[in-house]
Amino acid sequence: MSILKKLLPLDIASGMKLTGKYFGRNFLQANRSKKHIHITVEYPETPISIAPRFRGRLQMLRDEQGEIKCVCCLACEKICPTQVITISKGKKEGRKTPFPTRYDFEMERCIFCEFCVESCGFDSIILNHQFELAAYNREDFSIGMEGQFQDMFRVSPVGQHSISSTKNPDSPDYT
Amino acid sequence: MFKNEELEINLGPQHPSTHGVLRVKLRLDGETIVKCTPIVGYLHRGVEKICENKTFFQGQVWTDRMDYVAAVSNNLGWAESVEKLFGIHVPRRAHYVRTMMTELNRISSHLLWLGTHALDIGAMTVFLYAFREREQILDCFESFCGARLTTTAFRIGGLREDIPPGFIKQVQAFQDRFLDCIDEYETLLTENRIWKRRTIGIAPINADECIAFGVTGPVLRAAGVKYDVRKAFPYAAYAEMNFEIPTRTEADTYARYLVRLEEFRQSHHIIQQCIDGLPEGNVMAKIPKVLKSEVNEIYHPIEAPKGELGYYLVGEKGGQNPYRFHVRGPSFVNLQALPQMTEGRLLADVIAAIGTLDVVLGEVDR
Amino acid sequence: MPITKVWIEEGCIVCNACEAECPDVFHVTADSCHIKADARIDGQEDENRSSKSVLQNGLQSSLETSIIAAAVACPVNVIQYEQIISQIPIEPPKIEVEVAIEVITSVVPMVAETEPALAKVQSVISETITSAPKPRITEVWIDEGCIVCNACEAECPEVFHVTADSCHIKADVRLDGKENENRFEKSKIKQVLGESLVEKIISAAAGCPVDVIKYGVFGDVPKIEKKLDAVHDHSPDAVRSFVWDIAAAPNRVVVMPKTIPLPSLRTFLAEQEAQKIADEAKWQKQLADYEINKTKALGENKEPPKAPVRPAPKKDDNDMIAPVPASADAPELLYLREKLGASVQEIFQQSGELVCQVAPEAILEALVLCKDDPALKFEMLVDETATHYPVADEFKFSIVYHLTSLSRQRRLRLRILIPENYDVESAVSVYPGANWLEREVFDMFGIRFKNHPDLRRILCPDDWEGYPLRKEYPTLGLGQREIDFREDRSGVLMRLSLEKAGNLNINLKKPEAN
Amino acid sequence: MMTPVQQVVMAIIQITVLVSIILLIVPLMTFAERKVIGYIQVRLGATRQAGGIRGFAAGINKLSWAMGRIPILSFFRGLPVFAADGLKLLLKEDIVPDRADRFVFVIAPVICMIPAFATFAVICFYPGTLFTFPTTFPIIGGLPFTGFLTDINVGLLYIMAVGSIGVYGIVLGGWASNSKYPLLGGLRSAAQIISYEIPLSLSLLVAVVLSGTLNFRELSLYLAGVPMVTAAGEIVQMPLIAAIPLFFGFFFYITCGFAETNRVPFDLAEAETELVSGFHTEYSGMKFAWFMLAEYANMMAVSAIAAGFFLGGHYLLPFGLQRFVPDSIPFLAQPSLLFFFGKVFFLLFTFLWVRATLPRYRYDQLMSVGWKWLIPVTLVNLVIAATIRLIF
Repeated sequence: MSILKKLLPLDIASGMKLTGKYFGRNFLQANRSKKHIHITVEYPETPISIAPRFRGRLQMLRDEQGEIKCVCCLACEKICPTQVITISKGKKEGRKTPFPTRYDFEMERCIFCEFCVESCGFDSIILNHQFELAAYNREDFSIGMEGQFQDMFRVSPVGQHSISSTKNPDSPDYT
Repeated sequence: MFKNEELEINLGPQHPSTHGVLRVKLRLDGETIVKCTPIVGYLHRGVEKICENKTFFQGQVWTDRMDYVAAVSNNLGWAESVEKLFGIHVPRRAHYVRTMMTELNRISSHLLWLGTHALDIGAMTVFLYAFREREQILDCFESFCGARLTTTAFRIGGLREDIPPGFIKQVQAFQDRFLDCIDEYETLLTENRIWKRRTIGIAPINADECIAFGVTGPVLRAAGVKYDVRKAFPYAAYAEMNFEIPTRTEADTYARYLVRLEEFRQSHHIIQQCIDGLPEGNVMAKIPKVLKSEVNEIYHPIEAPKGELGYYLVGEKGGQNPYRFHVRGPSFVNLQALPQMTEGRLLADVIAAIGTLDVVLGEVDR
Repeated sequence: MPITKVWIEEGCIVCNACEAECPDVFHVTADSCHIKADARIDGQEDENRSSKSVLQNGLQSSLETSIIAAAVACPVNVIQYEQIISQIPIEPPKIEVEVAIEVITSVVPMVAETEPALAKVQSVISETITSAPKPRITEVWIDEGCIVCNACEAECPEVFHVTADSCHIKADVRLDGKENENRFEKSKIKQVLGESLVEKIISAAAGCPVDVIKYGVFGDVPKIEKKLDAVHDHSPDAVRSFVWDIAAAPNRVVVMPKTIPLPSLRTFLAEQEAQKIADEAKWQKQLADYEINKTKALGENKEPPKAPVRPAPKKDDNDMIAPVPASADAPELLYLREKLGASVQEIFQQSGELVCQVAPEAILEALVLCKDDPALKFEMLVDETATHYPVADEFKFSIVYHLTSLSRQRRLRLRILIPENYDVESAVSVYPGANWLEREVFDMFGIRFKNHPDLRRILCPDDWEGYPLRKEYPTLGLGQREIDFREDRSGVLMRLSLEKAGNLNINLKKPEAN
Repeated sequence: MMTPVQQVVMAIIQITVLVSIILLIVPLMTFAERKVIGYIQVRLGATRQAGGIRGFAAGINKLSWAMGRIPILSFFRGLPVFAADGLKLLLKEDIVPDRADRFVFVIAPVICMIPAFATFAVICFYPGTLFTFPTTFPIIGGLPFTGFLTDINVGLLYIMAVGSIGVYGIVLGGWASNSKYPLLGGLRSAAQIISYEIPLSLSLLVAVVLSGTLNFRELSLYLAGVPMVTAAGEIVQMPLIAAIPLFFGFFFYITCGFAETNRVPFDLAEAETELVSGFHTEYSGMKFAWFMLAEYANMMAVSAIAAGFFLGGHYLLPFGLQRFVPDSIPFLAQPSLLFFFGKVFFLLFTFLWVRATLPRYRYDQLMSVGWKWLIPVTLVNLVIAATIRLIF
C-alpha cells in the first residue's frame, strides 16, 4: 500500500487540483463581478474601504466660527515620541485663549501613533483618513498652517483617492 | 591527489530569503557547509537607549518596530511589563480584548512565517493564500486601532478605546473561514512529497540543545518540551482560556511546521473563547496622567509568536522614563542555534533553517 | 515675592501641564487636578476648586517661580495664586541717583564745585526720579544665543555694534566706557542717553529674532508692538527655505542620573525607617509650633490657631499599588542562601519575582548550582543583561541573569554588582546560550567576560567607539551629524526674518549648505 | 520535385514563419506566466500599461478596463505587457561584470539559445500540406507549404543531440560571471542535465521501440494509432495495449522535461531563494532575454515533443485511442493543427501550473530522484514496451 502511495503522486495531484480550482474560478469569473475571488484591488479605479479609526495624516480642525481650535497647551508637542510637532504661542485680537502662530508637523518622521490626538483636550487635531502621503520633495513633508499644498487644514492634492468621499474634510464638523 | 578548497560565501545581508538583513557567513565544501557564522546588527537602532529617554507612554511606539510582524504582541509585553512595574490592575474586559488581539496577531505572524517559509522552499502559492488571510486580520487591526502593522494597540492600564461596533462580527467572519484555509495550506504542503523531503530531518535541534541555547517558542515545542509562557506563567486572560500546547518530538523542520499549524488551530480556539466570553465593563484602569515609578526591577515574559519575549525594566524613584530597558528578543536568542542546526548540511538547508527559526531581524538587532 | 495661596478655578481640563511644571504643588489625577497635601498647610488634599489653599511657609518663596510657570503654562488659565507684591517691581532707585550725580558732575563740573549747588542738583535729581514720568533705559545686555543677525544695529546704531562674530554695546553709551561682548554683564547706560534712546532700544529688542536683547527700564515702558508677531497671513508664494531656528534647538547635554535605582530590601527598609523618623520629627515640630502660637495668641487675646491634623497617608483613587520589596519566603531563595552561604548578599521578592544577589566571584558557582541542583533545576538561561549605575560608589554595573525552570515553572533572577574594569566569569560554560547575550552586554557596556569563547561586538560595528548603553553615552550618537529636529521646515521663521529684514532694508542671504 | 532554388526559398519562408511563431509565443508565455500564476494565487496579474492619462497607453488601459467586465476575455487584459516586456529588455543597460570572462560571458546566452531554436527544425506541426501557394507566386508558385520544416529520418536523434548542447550555455554563463552564486548555479545545472538526460532518452526510447522509426512525423502518426504502410507494404497499427507504456512514458518524459528546462520543481540552477537567481544573476538586458528565450523555447520544444509522441500528436485523442473515433465524423477524425497546438498550450500551461503549486527539490534530492528513481522506472517501462513490441 505504502509503495503504491509512493508510486502514485496523489499528494501532488491534490495540490494541483486546489490550484487548478482557483485558476478555473478566477478564469471563468469576470474580474469585476460582484463576488471577488481575487484579493487584490485595482486601486485607483476601485475605491477601497478605510476603517473609521484609520490613522492617517495630522490635520487641524476649526470650530463653528471658523476659528482654529488649538489653544497651544503644547500637550501634543510634549507627548510626541518623535518630536514632529512644533508650536509657537501667540496672541490674537479678540481671542482669550492663546493662538498658534506656528504649528509645524514634519510628516516624514511621523509614526502615526495618534498620541497627539489622544492628548489633546480640545479635540483640535485629528489624524484624517489620508494614506497617500507621497510627495516629490522632502520639504513637502513639513506641513504647517500656511502654504499652498501643505496646509494643515486641507488634504494634500496627492491624496485625492484616500479620503472617504462621504465626508468633506474642509467642513468644520469633519471628524 | 586532489586539492580541496573551501568556498566562503556570504548569504546576505541582501538575499531574498534571509528575511531582512541577516548575514550568514558560510564556508562551503562543495555545497556542504563547513562553518556557519550568523552576523547581525545591520538593523540596530538602539531601541533600548531610545526608550530609556522616552516616557513610559511613549516607549510603546518603539516596541512596534522591533518585531514588526508581531507588533501587537510586543505592545502587550510593553503594556504588561509597565503595569507590573507600577502594580496597575487592568480591567478584565481589557484583558480579554488584549488576548484576542494577541492571538489574532499570532495567527498573522505565523501566516507570514508559513508564506515566506514555503516561498523559500519554492512553493509560491501558499505565500499568497497565507497573505489573503493575513490581510483579513490586518483589517481587523485597522478597525480596532487604526493601523495595520505598527499598531500601538494597547495603552498602559488597558485599552485606548473599547472595541468598535461591528468588530466582533468582523473577527467572527475571519474565524468562520479560517479553519478551511488551514486545510488549504495543508493540501498544498503537509502531504506533498517534495515538501516532506525538504523538511523532514532538516535542521534538527534536540530538546537538550534547545534548552542549552535558550531556544524557545515553536522550535522548543517541536523538540518535545511542553513549555509555553501562556501556560507556565499566565498573563492577560490566558489563565481563563482553555487550550493545548502542541508538541512534537521529531525536532526537525517538518515538526515545527506541524506545531505551528496546530498553533493556528489553538489560537483560533482561544479567539473563539474570547469572543464568546467577552465580559462587560470598562477597558481602562484609573491611572495618573504622569507615571512616576518606584525603585523596582521586573522581567516580564510573554509568549510572542517567535518564542519567549521578555522585557526587563528598571524603575527609578520618581522617574518618568525607564532607567534601564532591555528586550530579550526570541529571534535574537533563537538565531544563536543556527550554526548548530546547519553545520555539516547543505546550502539549501540553511534557507530552510532560517525560515523555520522564524527570525525577524528588527527584533534581532533592535 | 512669596506666593501664599494657590487655587484652581472651574474649567480645568486635566491637561497635566501644571504637574509637569511644578510637581511639588500640583498633582493631576485621572479626572481632576489637586494641590498636594505636602504643600498645603492644612495637610489635606482635595479637588480644591475655588477654595484657596494656603501654602506652607517654607514653600512659599522657594516654589514661587515654578508656580508662576505652571500658571502661565495652563492652557485655560485656571490656576490662580495670591502673591505678596512689593511696590516697585524693578530697579532700586539708588543706582539712578548715583548715575545721575556722575552724569551731572561730568557734564557741569562748574556747578559741582560748590557744595550747596551739588545739594541742589541732588534734590532736583531725586525729585525727577520719584516723580519721573518719562522712562529711562538704565542697562542693556545681550543674553546667550545671539545669532549676529545685524537687526539691532540697523534699528539702533547708537547703542549696538555688530561685529563679525558677536554683538557689542558701544563704548560711548556705556558708563564704564568699555566695549566688550557684554554677555550676562549688564552694562549701564549713560543717563543722558538713557532717555533719548528708549524707543530705539526697545524696538531693537523687539526686532531681535531670537529675543536675546534685554534691558532694564525705569518707569513705564512705552508700548511698542512687536510688528512681526502680528503677521500670520501671507501669500502662499512666499520664499521658503531652510533656516535653523537655533533658539528652539533642544539642549543636547547628557543628563546623568542622580539616584541609584537598585531595588533592594535592605535599602527599602532603611529608607522607610528614615522616612518614618522624618515624618515623626515633622509632626513633633508642627505640634510645638502650634503650642507656641497658641500661647502667643492667648497672650494677645486673639483667636487661637487651629490644632494641626496629622496628615493621613495619601490615598489615590488609582488602580495602582506600587510593588515593594518583601522578605524572601520562596524555598528556592532560602535554599540558595543555605547552599551558597556568605556569598549570597541579599535575597528578596518584589513584584512576585525572586531576586538573589550574590557576590560577583561566586556567580559561576551559583549558576552551576542553579542548573544542576535537583531542588532548583533552572535549566534555561533566558536573559542576561546589565545596568549602568554611574552614581554608585562601590559598584558601577549590575548584571542580572534570568533563569527559568521549565520542569518546575519557576523563575529566578540572579544579580551581581561589579565595579568598573571587573572581568566577570562567563556563563557560557554553564549555559551555552549566554554566548550572544554576553557579547551584547560587552557591546553595550564594555563589560568583559572571562573565558568567553568569542567576545566581539555583536550589534555595533567592530570599530565602534564607546559603549552605547552606558549612561554617559549621549542619545545623539558620537560622531553623528547634528540634526536639528526643530528646524524651520515649514518656513515660517524664514518668512518672518525675511519680512523683518525687508522692513529694515537688510538683504538676508539664503544660507548655503556646505 | 523542387529545384534547389525553390528549396532554399521555401526553407527560408518556413524558417521565418517558424521563428516568428516562436518569438511570438515566448513573450506571450511570459505574459501567460504572470496571469496564470496570478489567477492561481487569487490575484490579477498584469492588467495595464504604464502611461500618461492621455494617449495611446491610456486608450489601451481604458479598453482593458472595459474588457475586465467580460469573463474569460478579462484574462487577456494587459496583453500589451508582453510587448512592453520585450522592449524593456531590449533597451535595458547591458552590464558585464568587471572581472568576468568577457567573451564567454557574451557567448553563453547564444549557446543557450541556438540549440533551443534548432530543435524546432525537425518538429512536425502538421503531417502534410497546410496550403499550396497560388501559381501566381514567383519561384514558389504552386508549391505546397508543409507543416514541418524537414522530414529527416533521424529526427529524434537530432533532437536529443541538439537539446543537450543548451546546458553548455548555462554552465559557461555561470562560470564566466566570476561570481559565487552563478558558479554554484551553473555547476548544479551541469550535474542536473547529465542526470536527467538518461531517463529522458529512456522514456523517449519507448516511443522509438514501439514504432520502430526515428522520424518525427511517422512516429507521431504511428503512436496516434493511425494505420500506416511500411516499406515492405504491410499495414501496421499500434496495438492498444501499447498505450500502457506510452501513458507512463508520458509522465516520465514530462518529469524529465521539467528538469531539462530548469523549471520548478527542478529549478535548482536558478533557485530564486537560494542562489538569488543562479546562473543568470549577473546578466541583464538582452543577454538575459536570450536566456529567457531559450528557457521558454525549450519548454515549447518539450511540450511539442510530448504532444507529438505521447498525446496523439495531430489527432484528437492520445495514446492510440483515436481509432475509436469513427472516420465519418468530419473534423474530429482528421489531423489538425488546432489539436496539436491545443495540446502544446495545455502542456505549457501545465508548466506554469506546476510552478505555482510545487516546492523545489534540494540539489542532492534531485540527483537521487533522477538516478535512484527515474532511471530504473523508465528502464522497466522500456522493457514493457519492448515486450509489447515483441509479442504484438
